[in-house]
Amino acid sequence: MSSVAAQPVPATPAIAEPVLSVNNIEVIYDHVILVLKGVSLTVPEGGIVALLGANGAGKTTTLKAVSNLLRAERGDVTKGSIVFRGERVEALSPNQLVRRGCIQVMEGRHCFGHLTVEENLLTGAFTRRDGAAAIRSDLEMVYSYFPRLKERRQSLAGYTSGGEQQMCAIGRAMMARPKMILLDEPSMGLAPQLVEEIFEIVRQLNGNEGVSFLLAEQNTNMALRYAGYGYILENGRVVLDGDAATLRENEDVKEFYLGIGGGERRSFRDVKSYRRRKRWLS
Amino acid sequence: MLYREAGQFKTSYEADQAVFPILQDRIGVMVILAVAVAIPFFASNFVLASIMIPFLIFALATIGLNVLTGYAGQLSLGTGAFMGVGAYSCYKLTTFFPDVNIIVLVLLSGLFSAGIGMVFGLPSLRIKGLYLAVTTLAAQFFLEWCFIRIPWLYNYNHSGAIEVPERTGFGGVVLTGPAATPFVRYFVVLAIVVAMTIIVKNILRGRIGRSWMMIRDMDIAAELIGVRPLVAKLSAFAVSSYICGVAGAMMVFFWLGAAEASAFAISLSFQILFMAILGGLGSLIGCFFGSAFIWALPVVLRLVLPSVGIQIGAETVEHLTQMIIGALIILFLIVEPHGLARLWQIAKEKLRVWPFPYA
Amino acid sequence: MDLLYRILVDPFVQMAGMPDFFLQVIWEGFVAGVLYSLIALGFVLIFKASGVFNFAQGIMVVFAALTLVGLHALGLPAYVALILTIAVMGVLAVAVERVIFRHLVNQPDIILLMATIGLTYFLIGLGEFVFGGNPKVMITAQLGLPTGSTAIDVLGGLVILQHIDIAAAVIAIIMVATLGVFFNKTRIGRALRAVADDHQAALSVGISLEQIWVIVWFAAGIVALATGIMWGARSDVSFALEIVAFKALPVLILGGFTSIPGAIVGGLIIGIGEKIGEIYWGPLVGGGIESWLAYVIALIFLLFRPQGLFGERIIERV
Amino acid sequence: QDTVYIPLLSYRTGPFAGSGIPIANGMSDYLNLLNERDGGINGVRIVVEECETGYDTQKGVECYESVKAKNPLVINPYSTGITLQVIPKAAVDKIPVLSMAYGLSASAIGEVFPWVFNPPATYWDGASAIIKYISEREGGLDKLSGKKIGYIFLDAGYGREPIPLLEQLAKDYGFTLLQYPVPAQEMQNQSSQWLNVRRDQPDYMVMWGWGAMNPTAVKEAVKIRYPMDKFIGVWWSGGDDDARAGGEQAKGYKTVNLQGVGDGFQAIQDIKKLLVDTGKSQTPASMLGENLYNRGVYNSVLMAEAIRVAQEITGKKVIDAADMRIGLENLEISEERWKEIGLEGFAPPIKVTCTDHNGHHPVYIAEWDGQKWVQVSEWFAPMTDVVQPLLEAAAKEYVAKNAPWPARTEECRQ
Amino acid sequence: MRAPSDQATGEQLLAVENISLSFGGVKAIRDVSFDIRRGEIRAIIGPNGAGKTSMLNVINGFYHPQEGVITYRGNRRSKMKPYEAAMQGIARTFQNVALFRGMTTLDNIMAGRTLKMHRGFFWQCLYWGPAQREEVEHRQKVEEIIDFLEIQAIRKTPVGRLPYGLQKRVELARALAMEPELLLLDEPMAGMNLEEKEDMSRFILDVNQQLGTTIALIEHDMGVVMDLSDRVVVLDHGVKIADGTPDAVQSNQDVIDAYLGVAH
Ligand SMILES: Nc1ncnc2c1ncn2[C@@H]1O[C@H](COP(=O)(O)OP(=O)(O)OP(=O)(O)O)[C@@H](O)[C@H]1O
Ligand SMILES: Nc1ncnc2c1ncn2[C@@H]1O[C@H](COP(=O)(O)OP(=O)(O)OP(=O)(O)O)[C@@H](O)[C@H]1O
Ligand SMILES: [Mg+2]
Ligand SMILES: [Mg+2]
Repeated sequence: MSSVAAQPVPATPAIAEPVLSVNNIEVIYDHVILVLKGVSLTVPEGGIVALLGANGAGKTTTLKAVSNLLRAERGDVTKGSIVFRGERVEALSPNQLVRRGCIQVMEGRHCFGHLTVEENLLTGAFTRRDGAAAIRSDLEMVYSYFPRLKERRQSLAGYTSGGEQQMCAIGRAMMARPKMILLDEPSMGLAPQLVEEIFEIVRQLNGNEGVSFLLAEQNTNMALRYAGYGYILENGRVVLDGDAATLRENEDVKEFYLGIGGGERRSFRDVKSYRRRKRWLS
Repeated sequence: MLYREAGQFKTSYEADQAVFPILQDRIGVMVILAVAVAIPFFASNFVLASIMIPFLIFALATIGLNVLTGYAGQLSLGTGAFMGVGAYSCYKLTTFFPDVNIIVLVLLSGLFSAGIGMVFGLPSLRIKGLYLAVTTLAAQFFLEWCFIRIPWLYNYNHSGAIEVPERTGFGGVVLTGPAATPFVRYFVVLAIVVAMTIIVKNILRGRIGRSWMMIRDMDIAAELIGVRPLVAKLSAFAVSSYICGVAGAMMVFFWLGAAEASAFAISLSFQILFMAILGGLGSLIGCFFGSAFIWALPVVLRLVLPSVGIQIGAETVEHLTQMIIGALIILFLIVEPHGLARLWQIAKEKLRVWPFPYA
Repeated sequence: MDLLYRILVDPFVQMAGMPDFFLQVIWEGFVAGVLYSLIALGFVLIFKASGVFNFAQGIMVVFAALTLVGLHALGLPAYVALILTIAVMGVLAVAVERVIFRHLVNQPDIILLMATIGLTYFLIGLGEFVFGGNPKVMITAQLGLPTGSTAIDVLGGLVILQHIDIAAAVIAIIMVATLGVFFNKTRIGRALRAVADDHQAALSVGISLEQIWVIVWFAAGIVALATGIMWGARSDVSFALEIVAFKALPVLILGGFTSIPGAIVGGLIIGIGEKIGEIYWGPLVGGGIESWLAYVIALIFLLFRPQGLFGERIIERV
Repeated sequence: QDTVYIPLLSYRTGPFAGSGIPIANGMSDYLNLLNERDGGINGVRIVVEECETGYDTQKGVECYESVKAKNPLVINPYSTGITLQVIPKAAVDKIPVLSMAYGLSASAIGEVFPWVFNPPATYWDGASAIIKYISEREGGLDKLSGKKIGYIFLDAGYGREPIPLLEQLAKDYGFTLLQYPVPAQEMQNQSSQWLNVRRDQPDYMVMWGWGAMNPTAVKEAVKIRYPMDKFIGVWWSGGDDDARAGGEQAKGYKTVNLQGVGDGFQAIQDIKKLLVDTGKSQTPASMLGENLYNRGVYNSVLMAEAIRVAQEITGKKVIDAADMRIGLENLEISEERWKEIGLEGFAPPIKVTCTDHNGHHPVYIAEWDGQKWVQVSEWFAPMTDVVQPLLEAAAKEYVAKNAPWPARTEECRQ
Repeated sequence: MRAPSDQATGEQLLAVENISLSFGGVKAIRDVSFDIRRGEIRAIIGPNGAGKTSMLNVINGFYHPQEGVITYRGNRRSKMKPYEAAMQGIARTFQNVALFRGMTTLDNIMAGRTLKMHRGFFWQCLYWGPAQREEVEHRQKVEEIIDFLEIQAIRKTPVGRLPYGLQKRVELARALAMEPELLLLDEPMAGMNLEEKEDMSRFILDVNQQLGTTIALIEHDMGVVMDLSDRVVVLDHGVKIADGTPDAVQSNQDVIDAYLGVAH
């Protein structure tokens, strides 16, 4: 497995002024289901931070807590604080947050099915006030990243294929020209070639425009290649964090998330019996 | 600490699939049934005749609608008319078979509305969601028109209404008609409602009920799994209309005593729909909650309001009642959007984890 | 045979035999259709913006008309009363968003429907409490709306056109045109459709549901006021008007729940269709078939286009 | 103090409130007047309590059940639907039902319906009176032949009830009856019906409407330029608001009427002085004397007089429902009595008997002059000879269909 | 582990010939033919929008191709209703999870057994007796599947509340409950991390080997595809561009250009 040698951005979250810091938050759904049990993390200005963890660990919940979409799911941040660019944001509405430059790409695509692909992209520019020309040129930019979208621009998003919808959702967020993007599983359902491209786009936006990313991702391999810093979430708690490089060297991470325990990549066929999951917390 | 399932192990799938697998729930249901049976011995005739009997009948109609809308996902605004079909067929049956026990006739009359329900259910194969409302609305208004325009249905009465004749059964007990006591009528209604609820519950937890819910949740996937949409939807229409028909017959025979076509107008359809939604779509216990909320609460409010406040006019009581009900509906939805049944469930979950606030 | 003749031939013979009357029937159907469209328009606005069927639209019509008449009865000049009524509808819009919808973001449609039912109960109670249940006369003349009628001599007979009906048609067309442009050509329009599709995703791209909802409820309030004035001028201003709102259902279903032009076209088809049906075929079964004819017409159209004439396609994909 | 309890099943809310409010006001005002002015009837105060039905049968039945427990003297359902429901119960619960000029026409037959009263006239009387009036205008019953009479009605039991009689008369006198049913939910949307009227050009229009149907019909008639003076409504289509909605052009619209209109009567003036001006009534001063308001007063007069008669016959001061029935069966209001109670010329003498619970009293035709109703005909009797056999047949039919209908056991006390 | 060459001799279970499918102007599939043999794991790969999901939809009757024939178990057909496909033993999972959200995990899986249950309406009303016996019988089968997929803990949880990965697993369980002959899996591992993918792979292999179920698999993780599948068909823009063993496909230049980007 060859890899594009990605130089991790040297991350020093303690020094750089964090663009986002989440302090010890607790999230409860439906008044009874406690999901996050004290999660803290910081995203430095211009950084890419990966949020890793198994299904149900609470990655999506964390992102939604930041973007304030939780309330729409009858979830509540009951403890802790969230600071975005020096401002407490728990009380803001999602739309105020978008205006301040923080946008989320939701898991599971969530395209507007009855709008065409192009209209979907344009809704991303809803909060922008910098004129039609600028929006037009950004639209072209998105199309240049995702030529497939250009081909399908006039079809209803509801009829496009899974991958096309995923591109549409990411493109839509880019249209907002955000300072920070919360990306929830961007690689899901995308062809391998595109996965690489998406991460390249992430890097470009990050490098050229200084956009920060908080990225929940199952494809640990990819995520740790592009991110500067990573947090591993389990059962609603951060169980491990560190520089991407350090994490990649961590034996447990290798074993469970990278699949290269014992130095060699395992074949999926050879995984004989179901292993008991080793956990940092039981 | 009272509501704990800890320590209650189920050793067979039969036990696990019981309607109330938890002991406390079984006790609760027994208590409710006992209270239901005991009520007539304490309550006044007014409470029986104007609160309990209509409450039970509406609950049954709501169950009927819930089968169609809550479980099979087919929106219906024609409940009132289907109830009407039950009532008018029961009326005709009593004229044709004056000697048959009225309860048998009430149960038979549901078959007619089941048949008519299926006819109006046919377009549901092609038309979905809110758009389906048009077929049921067509049913509603067309049937209502028939109730007025086909004098044969009301035996050519000049009043244009159907009137409940006196019928006795079980060794001379007066079951219907003005001479039937609320006491007797209540027990008949209670028995029918309980029996029908059990039957519906049985259907719902088996293959047929599951196929309805599959169609509701994701009709495409259901079809790919092997559910025939035609069979599933029409059976839902049939069962639902049957229950509504029986409820309609009971409404006239055990409660109102006489009815014009306007008794089955669209407002009745909406009333039942409100009960179903507010109680919680897709929940049987919710039907009872919804019926209690929309029927019984206003009655109680109308009684209570004048006695607490200063003397106010009857219409002001009505206005206040409406405003209170409206506000309560909104309040409940904000607290728990999925209806009273869900609120109940959350309360139970809270009890389960008590004294901790969450699990 | 005779029956077939009466169904298939006779009505057309009648139409041809009295062309002036036929024209009048069409006109009446047109007017009724325009009025249906006005009601349906209010529903469409809110449906477009939240995917919710606003059960309270009917009572909003009554409420708006009553406020207008009530304020005028207090001695205010008609136009001042009109402006104040618009303000009241604005307040209602804000209140509805603040008190109800803000708390119900991302809930299933049926829940939002139920909330509007709650609102209906509340407004009926409040309206009757404040204004009383007795019917009132619409202040048609004071508002400068035309009264009286013109008889046109065509096709060997008279066709009577009510001035108020002409005014209603003009107002409805202006309203549909403005709203159509506003909602289709501005970015708000796109946002609306986005909201109707997926609340949460709309939130995630920064669309402010609060703002959108206030706008559409306000617009629906104004449409309700216009509807109230026109229907009030036709009969009277009373809570019975609420029943008329049901007529919007077949119109909406036929036109498609999300389409402003659909509301107009649907209204006209239903209006004209049911008049022709009632006048020429109704007598065969003793008349009064108008009550269900509209639904049957809508049903027939739906069998061919399950999403209504202009409705958005129902997306079926796995 | 001694009291008797009279519930009023009123409706000041809902689609029929327009007709319901003036009636409710009239009914309660007159009873309260008796309390205020005379200290009740022979010293017995009347406790008046309204129960809001919204013209809805479900609520109506609920109201009935709730007032039943408080020993009411009599039930006034004020809705045909509710009346039909309480009729069978009346005999069982032993509470008389007073459905004044509405409800089940056949309940005029006292032998069959000992507990139900519907004075002063039945719908069939009304319909026959209208036909009689038309024939007089045309110059005799024989002139009706070949005429077209349109009948526009609320498509419900209420509106359909007169049809058999009208059909019978059409057959007898050779006129054509054209029917225009208005479905309840189309009450405010009658353009098709009136288009049909325009096409058929009936010589006269007769209306059986209620609530919001009335003003709409009047407006539509104006719209198609139907000659208003040939448009005649039943007494329930004669609300002041109903006609007023038609504006100037509604002038000439007629209604068959049961009682006098206007606030010129002494009793009405008393109400104004003692109740309205002192704020003890909900009635706005402008509504006093309106047709439906006076109808409500009439309704209460019937009850009050029946109480008085019952007190006389039974010798009790505080009577009960059974006594009230006796009172109603012996109800008689002579010309002098009308005068005594301050309602001279309000209505013709009234007499109800054990066999005839209605009386088929005379009626008159009132015409809207743009502001108010004015009497345009003498009081005249309906065609009782046609109506009576029909009523008897209907009552017989009712008994047959509702077998086992209890035979009358109540003796006829005088 | 069986050698791929064994598979080549397997009997043909399903063959699609010259299938073309278009939606208005969009040509989703153009003239594609391939076959699936009994007992094999057949992967379908291709870039986004290539027409993979549409192909599965054609196979189980949800889409009706404008052209082409499908032969299943030796019977040729062009058009059929989805439930007929289900009756003939074709089950599938969906790319966008299509669970019955209002039902519990257990009910969802029991739903898969709908076709295998036969008690009539009357017995269902009564429940006690035959209907209950049938229900318990099938419950046992379902429990086996639940054990197999290790989802015991969420048996009674409404599926709407489950995290994505578990939903996918429940979906697989539901498809397995149908005891299909041919199992169509549409991106069963999307949104899973490595560990979970390993588990899922294991399940798929077990189903294939222990139950002998034939599997058609769409997946974007090339590691999974290469390791699990016996043969791979590659679609691009609705056209078949390659068909063969994983290794052959992986080194095919067209495939690399269109799909893989860089050689993996
Ligand atoms: N709306 C909700 N109501 C109740 N519980 C919820 C809700 N949404 C999520 N949960 C629960 O919260 C926990 C965390 O879910 P979350 O979606 O954040 O996980 P995740 O890490 O994003 O998983 P995945 O990788 O599968 O996307 C899960 O156990 C889930 O069951
Ligand atoms: N019902 C439909 N109406 C219109 N276009 C459709 C429909 N179904 C699929 N398409 C189009 O057909 C093409 C193939 O779609 P399909 O879902 O089969 O792709 P896919 O190969 O599964 O892609 P992915 O890997 O992204 O899921 C896409 O461009 C899609 O937009
Ligand atoms: Mg997630
Ligand atoms: Mg796909």
